[in-house]
Amino acid sequence: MRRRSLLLQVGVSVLLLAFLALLVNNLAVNLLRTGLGLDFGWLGRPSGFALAESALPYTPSDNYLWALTIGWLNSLKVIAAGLVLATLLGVAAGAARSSSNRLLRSLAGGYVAVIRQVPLLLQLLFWYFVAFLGLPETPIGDLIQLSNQGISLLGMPLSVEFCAVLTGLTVFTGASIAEIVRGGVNAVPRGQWEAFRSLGLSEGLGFRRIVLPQALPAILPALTSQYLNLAKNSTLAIAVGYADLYAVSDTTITQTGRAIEGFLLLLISFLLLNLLISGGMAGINATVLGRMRRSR
Amino acid sequence: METSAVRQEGLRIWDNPSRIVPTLMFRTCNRLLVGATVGLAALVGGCASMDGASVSRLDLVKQRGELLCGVSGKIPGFSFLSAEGAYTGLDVDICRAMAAAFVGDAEKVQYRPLTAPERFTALRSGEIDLLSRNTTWTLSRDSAGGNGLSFGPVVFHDGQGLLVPEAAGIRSLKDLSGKAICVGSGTTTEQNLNDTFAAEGIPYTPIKYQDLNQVVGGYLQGRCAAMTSDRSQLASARSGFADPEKHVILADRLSKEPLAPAVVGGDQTMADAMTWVVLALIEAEERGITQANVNAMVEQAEADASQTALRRFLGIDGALGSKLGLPDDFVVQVIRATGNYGEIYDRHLGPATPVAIPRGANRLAENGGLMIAPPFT
Amino acid sequence: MNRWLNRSVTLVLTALIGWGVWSVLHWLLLAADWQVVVSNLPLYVVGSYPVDQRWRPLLWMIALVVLIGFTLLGPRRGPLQRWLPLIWLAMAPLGLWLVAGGMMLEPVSTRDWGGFTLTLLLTFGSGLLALPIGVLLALGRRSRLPVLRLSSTAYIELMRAVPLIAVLFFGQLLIPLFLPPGLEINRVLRAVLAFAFFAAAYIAEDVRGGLQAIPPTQREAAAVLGLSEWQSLQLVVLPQALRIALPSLTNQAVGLLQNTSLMAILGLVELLGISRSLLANPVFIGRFLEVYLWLAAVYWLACTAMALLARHLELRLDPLRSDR
Amino acid sequence: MTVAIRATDLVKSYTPGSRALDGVSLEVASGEVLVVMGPSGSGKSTLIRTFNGLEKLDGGELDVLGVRLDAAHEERPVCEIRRRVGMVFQQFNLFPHLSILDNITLAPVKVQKRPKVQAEQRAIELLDQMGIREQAHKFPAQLSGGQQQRVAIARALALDPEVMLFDEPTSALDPERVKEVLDAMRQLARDGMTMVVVTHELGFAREVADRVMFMDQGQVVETSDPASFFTNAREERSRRFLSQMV
Repeated sequence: MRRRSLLLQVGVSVLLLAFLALLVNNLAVNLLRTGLGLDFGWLGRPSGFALAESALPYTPSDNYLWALTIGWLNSLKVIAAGLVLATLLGVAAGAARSSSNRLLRSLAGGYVAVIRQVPLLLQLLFWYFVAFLGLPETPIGDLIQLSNQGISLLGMPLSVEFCAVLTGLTVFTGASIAEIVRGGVNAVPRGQWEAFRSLGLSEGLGFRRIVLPQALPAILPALTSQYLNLAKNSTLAIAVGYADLYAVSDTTITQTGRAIEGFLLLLISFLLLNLLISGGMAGINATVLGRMRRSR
Repeated sequence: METSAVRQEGLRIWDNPSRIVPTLMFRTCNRLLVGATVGLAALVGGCASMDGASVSRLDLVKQRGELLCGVSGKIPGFSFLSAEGAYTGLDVDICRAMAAAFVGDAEKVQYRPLTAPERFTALRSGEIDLLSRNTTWTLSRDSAGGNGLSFGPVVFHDGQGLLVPEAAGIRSLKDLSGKAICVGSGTTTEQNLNDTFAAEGIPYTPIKYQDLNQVVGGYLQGRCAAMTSDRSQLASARSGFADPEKHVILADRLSKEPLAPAVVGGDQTMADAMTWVVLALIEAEERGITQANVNAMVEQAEADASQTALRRFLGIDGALGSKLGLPDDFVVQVIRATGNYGEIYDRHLGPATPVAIPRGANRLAENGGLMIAPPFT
Repeated sequence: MNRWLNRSVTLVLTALIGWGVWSVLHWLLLAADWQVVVSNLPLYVVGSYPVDQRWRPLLWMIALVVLIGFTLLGPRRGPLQRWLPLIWLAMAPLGLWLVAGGMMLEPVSTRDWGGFTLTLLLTFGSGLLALPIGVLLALGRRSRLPVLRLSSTAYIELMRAVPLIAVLFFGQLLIPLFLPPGLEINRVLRAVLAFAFFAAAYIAEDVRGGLQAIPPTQREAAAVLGLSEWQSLQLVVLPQALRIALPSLTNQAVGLLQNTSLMAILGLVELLGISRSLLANPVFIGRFLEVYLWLAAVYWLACTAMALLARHLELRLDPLRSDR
Repeated sequence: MTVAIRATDLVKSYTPGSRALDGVSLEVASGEVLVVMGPSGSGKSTLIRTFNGLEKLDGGELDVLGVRLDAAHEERPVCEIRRRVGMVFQQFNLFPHLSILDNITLAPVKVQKRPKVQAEQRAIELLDQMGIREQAHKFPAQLSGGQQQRVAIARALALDPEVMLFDEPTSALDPERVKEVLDAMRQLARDGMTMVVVTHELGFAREVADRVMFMDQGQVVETSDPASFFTNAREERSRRFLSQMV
């Protein structure tokens, strides 16, 4: 039996390796045919394209590597903001679904039911072309100014593209988070609600201090995968003209014709992003669980 | 040796089940061959050197009996999906002319709607045989060290312009300083915009979209102070606005945009065939050969041995087609299918169409334009 | 005091909802122009499918609607109910045959496929392909053999780290570079493959969750009855694991349907793609809201129908809500 | 008298240094009922699980119905043994997704390749014998624990085993359900089935067992007939165990 499993493993490895070798060989043949080998030298050449927004100084005479870095930072910006806002919205909507106010409850239910059944890409297009580009010029006080040229919050200017992607990701992911929160909250025994009510705590306070902490261990792992989804979904920004990592990679690949190299860089960047998020969440998870254990 | 035999026979899976049945045995053998060959190649590893260049894409097209043509599908007048669900336009007719010459039937074309960013990769990867998609002929795209394509003759001379709302009071580039400009990403348009504004030292914000449709959407929704594209496309887009007269194209010309079809580089046979099909369209217009009179012209030339140049052009003498790897009468096939260049232009961009772009630089050289064909001898 | 808070929340929400309903009505009645939807209805449904053959995808879709209605609203028991799963499975090849042609029907090339038909075909095709691959990957990840386990795990984790659009980009533009010269895989098929290989990684994790929920004693019980390892997997473990995984598999299926819209970015004219083409038509310029609302309604209906069907299946597989 | 099971010096250890089975030797004659008793963790469950290969041996030698098993055994003899030895678990381990009838016919149809109709006929007979014929088309979750355990016995009997192993068959049952299962086992013993039963039911052991074996810490402490074991156990450990049980 041991011999058979060994044989099987050798067979599988040989097949896998042969398959990979076949692919790589085909790639080599095809690249040779078009006269191009793998090469990353172009990364140092000036990109020649401008970007609408960049967190760090960037001009078209900067090289491709820097352009990609700016794209990565833009992605990071919208992901980070999206994580925070989607969490807030999701927890609020999840809490609203267990609220005692029927109207609030059904409103939250409707939000989840509609948003989760419509493709994100369509929602992004809606937010951008209909909602944000349809904004009339409306200064609300000195601190907030809305227009379809951009939005200024407390003196901080935000492009409408950024706002559309952020809104789309927040609303879409928020609905999923609301479901997770509701599931976690439902797992907390009803007796806990009765207990804090009998102590005279208000609904909101009881939810925040009693129910949510107990629901967290069930919520956190699912939340991590939603965060990763949000990061992956941010690549749809290309559809509304936001210069994220995927959009910049796409432009780079077209201009240089370096599809394989560009794709590899994209993969590596995303693996990095994933590690960042899962690592962060693992940290939070450990802290939360640790605190729970200590308090017990 | 086996490998080249295999490569000529393009195996197409699932596309057309009815074609699979009769050739099933042949295909199975071939598949085995492919399997054996690539298996061997895999064993040899990266050392395998294959002379892929020896087989032209043209042979593959002929064998397949169908041309895979990349178009935009979203530009009225050039390639556009009509309400009947068929592609029409100048770029589409170029594909049809090619198919008429290559496989003898202008309808044997598979159109692949491509976005600007994906078009070269599609060509390079073999996803399409020929690109006929408002593509500007540039050095880096044409060269082996760049995108590695081969361009054919120009089918439309264009230039990049800027469309602005008249009411905005923008009269020159300087007025656009610091403003947002809507532009399609991955296009030369984007680079020209950058080159021009950088040279003039005018700051601006590019708002990049994937296709012209969204550029127009963004512009009309007021996201940008101006939109930029080839002037033909600006005119074509403006023709659809509710109030075309309220938008003006600035006099500044950001670039020259010679639009031309392209094939993958390093394939002389394919490139030559493409080049001379386009030239035949122009030559036919010079000679006054049209879709309506081409049959009569052939009869007339066959009867009159003194019409030597015409007889060569129509493939009665000289076997010019064979030199390109095409049928000798390819010109006749092409004109029957699409008419000459002037006819194609009028059909899609002429005064009777909604787009209505004056012919300008696209007139024949003898009428003061830039269109001219070298001799068919 | 709590009641006051409750009442004021209700009041504010009522005002908000009233305002929302009023402005929507206002727009619907006065500003909306549904010409862009009405006059292009066939294009949304079948894309650029040949006009004289349009009855084929339409027939398929009508059959689907009838089947959905029958499944959800039909009698609970009866001779037809027993065949329902088989009829459902047969819908995919039936659709492929009707749309692609061949065998007595005139063949229609994939370039002419489009609209909602293409959306459904992409969903069906990749879903059916992804499920077995996903199950195999899940089994591989739980295998005792290190090679199988490690390669499955590596595949699953890599796929799950990558955005779908990148996988689709790979499928559309890079796969040809990895094929032997001369071998071409059709574009729609490449999209189906890309979706299937992507979804398989997620399905594998859901199935693995189901497998983990089966107590090892079930395998023991099967073993002492003399069932081979394969039989025990096939007859005892997998049926239970898949039933447990069904709710999450439903989410994957709904996600798959929604994600087919990404092909619009990569140039296939499925439902969203065809709409973007239509919006480029000068006649309909700027009619974003009408088109997007219409699409949202279609996607919502399709996804909801799918979720309902899955819920129905769940109840049928579990008529007693029995549990260990 | 033929020997159904002969064990010689069985050794099994899960963690290095501690032995779940520490040199166990025994013989079970054909048609005999052997009851194995002992405190929890004494190795009695492990012992009978080695009899059909659910636990692999680390040492010693087993002969089950003429088939040899030892530490280096291959897959094939285990299959042979499992086909001829039935087993009933503490937690019933019915298949929740199959009806009672399907639970019983699964192995006869899939393993022994019997015709479905014949297997169902036999299943109904067995259910009848267990007194739960009317439950045939229900699902396990709809049955009480006692009923489920009787289904499990019927499921094992459907393969016509020569030996039946019972691993604490009544420990998971409500007290009022224990009797119905024990009655079924009693009937089985009366019919001459070779049985090895791990149980804490003293009454059952006293009444049905031919011999009682007492185990502690992976070793056989003593084996004797039930009458002398319960009234006059030889070993101090057995006596202490019995005094705690009563």
